[in-house]
Amino acid sequence: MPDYSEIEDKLMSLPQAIQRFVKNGAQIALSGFTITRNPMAAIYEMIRQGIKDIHLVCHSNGQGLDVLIGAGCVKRVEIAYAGNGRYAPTCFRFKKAIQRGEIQFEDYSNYQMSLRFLAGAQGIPFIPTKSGLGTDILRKEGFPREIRTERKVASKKYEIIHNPFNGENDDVILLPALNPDVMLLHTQYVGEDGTIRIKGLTFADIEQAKAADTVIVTCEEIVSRSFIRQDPDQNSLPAFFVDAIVKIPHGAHPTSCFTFYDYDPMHLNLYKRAAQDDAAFDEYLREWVYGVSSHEEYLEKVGKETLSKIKADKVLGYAPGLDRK
Amino acid sequence: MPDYSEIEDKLMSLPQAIQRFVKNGAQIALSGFTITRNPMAAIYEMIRQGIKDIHLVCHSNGQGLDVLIGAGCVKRVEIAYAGNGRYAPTCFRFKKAIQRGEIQFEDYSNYQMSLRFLAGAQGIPFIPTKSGLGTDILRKEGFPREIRTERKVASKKYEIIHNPFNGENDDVILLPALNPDVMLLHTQYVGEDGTIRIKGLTFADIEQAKAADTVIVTCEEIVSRSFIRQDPDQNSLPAFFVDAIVKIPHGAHPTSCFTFYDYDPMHLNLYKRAAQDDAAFDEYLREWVYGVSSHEEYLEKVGKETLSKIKADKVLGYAPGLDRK
Amino acid sequence: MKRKTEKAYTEKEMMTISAARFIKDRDIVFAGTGVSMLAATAAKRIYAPKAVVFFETGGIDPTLDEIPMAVADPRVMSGTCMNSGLIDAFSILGHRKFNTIAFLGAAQIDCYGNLNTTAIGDYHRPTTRFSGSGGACDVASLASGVITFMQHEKRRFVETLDYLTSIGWYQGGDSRQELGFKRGGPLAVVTNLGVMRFDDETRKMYVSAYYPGVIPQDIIDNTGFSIDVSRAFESELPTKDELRILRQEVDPQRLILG
Amino acid sequence: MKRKTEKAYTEKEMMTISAARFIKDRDIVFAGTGVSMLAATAAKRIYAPKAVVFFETGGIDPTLDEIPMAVADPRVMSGTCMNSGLIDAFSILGHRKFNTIAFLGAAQIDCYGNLNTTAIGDYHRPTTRFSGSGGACDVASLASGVITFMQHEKRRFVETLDYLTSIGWYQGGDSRQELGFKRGGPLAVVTNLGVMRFDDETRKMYVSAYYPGVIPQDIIDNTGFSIDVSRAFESELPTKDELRILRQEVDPQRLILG
Repeated sequence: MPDYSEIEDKLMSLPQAIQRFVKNGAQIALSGFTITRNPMAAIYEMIRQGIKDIHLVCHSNGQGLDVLIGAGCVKRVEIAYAGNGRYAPTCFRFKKAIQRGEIQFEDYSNYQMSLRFLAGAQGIPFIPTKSGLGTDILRKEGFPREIRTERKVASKKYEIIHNPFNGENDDVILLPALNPDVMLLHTQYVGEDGTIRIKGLTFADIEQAKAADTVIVTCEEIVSRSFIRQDPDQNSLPAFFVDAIVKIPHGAHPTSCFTFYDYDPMHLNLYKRAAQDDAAFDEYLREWVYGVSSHEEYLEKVGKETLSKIKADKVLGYAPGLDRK
Repeated sequence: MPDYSEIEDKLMSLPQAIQRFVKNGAQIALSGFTITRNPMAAIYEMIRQGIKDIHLVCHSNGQGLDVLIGAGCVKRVEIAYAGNGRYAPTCFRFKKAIQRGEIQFEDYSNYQMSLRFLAGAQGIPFIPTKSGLGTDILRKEGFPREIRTERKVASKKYEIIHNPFNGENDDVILLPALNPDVMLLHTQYVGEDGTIRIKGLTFADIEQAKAADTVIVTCEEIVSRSFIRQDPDQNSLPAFFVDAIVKIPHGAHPTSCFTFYDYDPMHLNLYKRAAQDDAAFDEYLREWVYGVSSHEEYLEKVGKETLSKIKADKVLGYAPGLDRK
Repeated sequence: MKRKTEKAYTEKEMMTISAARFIKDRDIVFAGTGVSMLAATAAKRIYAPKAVVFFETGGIDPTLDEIPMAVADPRVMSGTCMNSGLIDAFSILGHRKFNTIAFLGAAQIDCYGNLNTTAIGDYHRPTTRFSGSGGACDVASLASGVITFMQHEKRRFVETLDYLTSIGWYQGGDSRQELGFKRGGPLAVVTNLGVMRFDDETRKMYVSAYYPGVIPQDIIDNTGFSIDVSRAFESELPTKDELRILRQEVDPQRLILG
Repeated sequence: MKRKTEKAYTEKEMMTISAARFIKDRDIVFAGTGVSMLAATAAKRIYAPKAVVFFETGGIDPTLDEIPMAVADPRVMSGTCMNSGLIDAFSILGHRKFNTIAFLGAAQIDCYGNLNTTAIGDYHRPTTRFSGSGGACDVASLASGVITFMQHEKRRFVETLDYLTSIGWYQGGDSRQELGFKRGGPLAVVTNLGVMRFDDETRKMYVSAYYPGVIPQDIIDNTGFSIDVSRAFESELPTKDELRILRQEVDPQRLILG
């Protein structure tokens, strides 16, 4: 008999969580990487609720980022990589939006963005690195100067100083910390006590969650207190970092969720075709996002057959032999 | 049937490991914290081999630090805390050595030292923090100026700069990265493939190991490749960070090793009495360090009865009901 | 000096309970060893069930069925929601999202709650060397509030610290904020005589409460700087419940209560 | 243009094997998706059993029983020695202890091996926008050596990059070190025509090898800057073993080999 008394104030429906915590113009970080553990259910719900002017901060988001941009929810993005691996070397709606001048963008690298989240998580104002010296990532600024005074936008893209601990001329880049308004995290397990456990690669999810003002967690399963506490070494975040907990099985579809399900190649290819054409993409949104009232309804459209095809082998963590062409 | 072929070049005896990798004057970091997971077997072996002029870099080492200082192996120490909790509010040999002016010392805080190891691990030259502003940790320098040019000694204790991303006057401390010559790590498990798994709190062990030039690992058990790889999320370090692997059961005694054994209150109290008197301490060293040729012989002196008293409950991780007064 | 009267509780019990009474639900409590660990545990079991106790070593919300003898004690890793390390622990301590209350102890304290846990005498050649900051300097810099345990003696409550290890209200007034700290500062000092707090304007220490059997003059006599007693009142006695839980649940072996 | 002759192997197979031949035992190999993943896996199975393949996402030494389609593919987390995250992965990439060899791809490359994976045309309003750096800028800055895969075309081998995403030998000579990098730089560029390397002094690209069926002039004709072919020789054919392992063990489904 599950006991949710410890998290009763955090357990809520996805519409409630988005309504309560995600405002227009919010700076948002997304869990996962390209085709894995994107918080897709939460993203679809944000689109349905018509959240506008989002400021995305990403290292390498793929599917989630592209749908949000395509749906017109995004005003600006700080990003290292927008792609879906073999399913989209460059995310299609992202590509179009930038080529058409529809969004403001700022390029960083994956390490740079990860370090900026780490700085935000540790509460330090900036963090040094040498990665990027000599590149156009430093020479070319994406954001217009005039927005540098707006909230959540760093006053400078970076600063270069001499390493004060080294006599010789030794340049170091200082990168500004990131503290997003909201982080959307999809994970495998949440305990009855609110403890978060991420299985497989954590990417920069933990740094992002600690850096954020608000953390909304969607999960595959809510497990017993005794299960989650039986090996605390495996856990990723204590409950007090989390503001909302929503149970959404297959909440990352069509991206993968290690040990639960693989990415859905059929859907990613379907998306690939749709995303390259404006009308087809609008149709995609109408059918898969606006056309359904909930993720449960979305999954019914995906279909039991597909879900069983992508079901992961618990040991391997993926669906062996899945046709991924 | 164990297969050590993957780690044959790293598997060695403790005397071999210390001989090959620990030189006089080396800068050394120790695993663990106060009365837990100190690499005691390795420390005793360093004392037996007469390693001199060690430059210790610690956050909060206790037992290991104190024995090394007492044995006269340490020339200088950068440290946040020298104590054994209730068994020694301040480590006794450390206290005497400083009051007698026998060692060079530099005070930092635990967070500052941890951040310095993190910077070393990430290969960044320094790391910012606000922790310590206004304190004598900044105002008073322990190390004499003339040693600031020596290898592995930072050119400055710290530097203060204005946060370049903030218009208003906003001071930030920059701390120099640490890259010890050697890190001595005692852990519970090493896999046949050389993968390291630390159970329980990791303190700053992982940052220290990544920051170091050489990592010597002593472990309670060498486990099968399939065991260690069956849940990679739990592992702490890949094999390529490790230079020497030595299997030494009870290698942390008299400090604790989570899920294997508790700290040994009888021995810690015995040490406490000895450490407060020079002659008694010399006698302690003669009996427990010089008087034995190996850790196995040391453990025979400790005795089966004591070892069974401190044997940890696998679930709780410690020895319940142990008389710890 | 304070009158010896037969009491139904010990000094340590009174100190523990006085400190525990400061903890509110949902506080994130940073505990050290000794009395501070008792106070944190007692608070959670008596007044603040939703408070979370954590340690600088990275142990978060352990069951504490047995009292740890150090912050690295395996008991700090047992039954936790998470075992991490120092970098994680300090990211929690200073996190703007949380009200983090920390317990500290010290060898010396001044009238602004600045602490010395490093050395007595000359720093380079001290007459007495202590353990050093540990996490205390970080706690004092980053936590939302600090409660310090002290033995109330003139030599410990001093005009000028021999070494300032951990920042309090610095030089009083706004001087702490001017250093660059957006929050934090000492909340209270709990001693064997009573509870001291700090003036909202001057940030100077004053006597807030004296224990039953203590009179304000006892505190003045044992404080090395002038201290205001005009706002002092007598502390409430420990209740039966407070004592029962402290004795039966928190430290049944009396490892720290003695 | 290169003569079409019936070959016992495909262009992709030749590129994969040419790149894999650069990997030595104990190298720590940073792999991306596509051909680079094949090359890393092939190298480990053919020439360098003690090399370790890892990914910027934090997956270290996965079994790769199936080819990942992205560096975040669950196959990158399967059977690893450790699953961590980006911060960890990049601490390995740049670690002075290791010889880290990285495979990259790009839209444009210049004669010093600098790469563009960001945009063609004006950066703010590009005619073609690509994915961006991802970890490429970091790899190019921090790894011990970089091997880049390119389709050999004039529009990709250019005098001047539209955007410098990832640093190579910068402006040649010592200019890379003068920027502040103590190590690293491009080792080779593997294309569908041959293998280019960089002069030890000038750091300018030259043709090191051309594939059987290709002549040096083919490479000159398809390179947008002047390139030295005086040191070029014909590549060794892929051996039966190389092809067998690549086809039967590395990518039996031919997901990337096609």
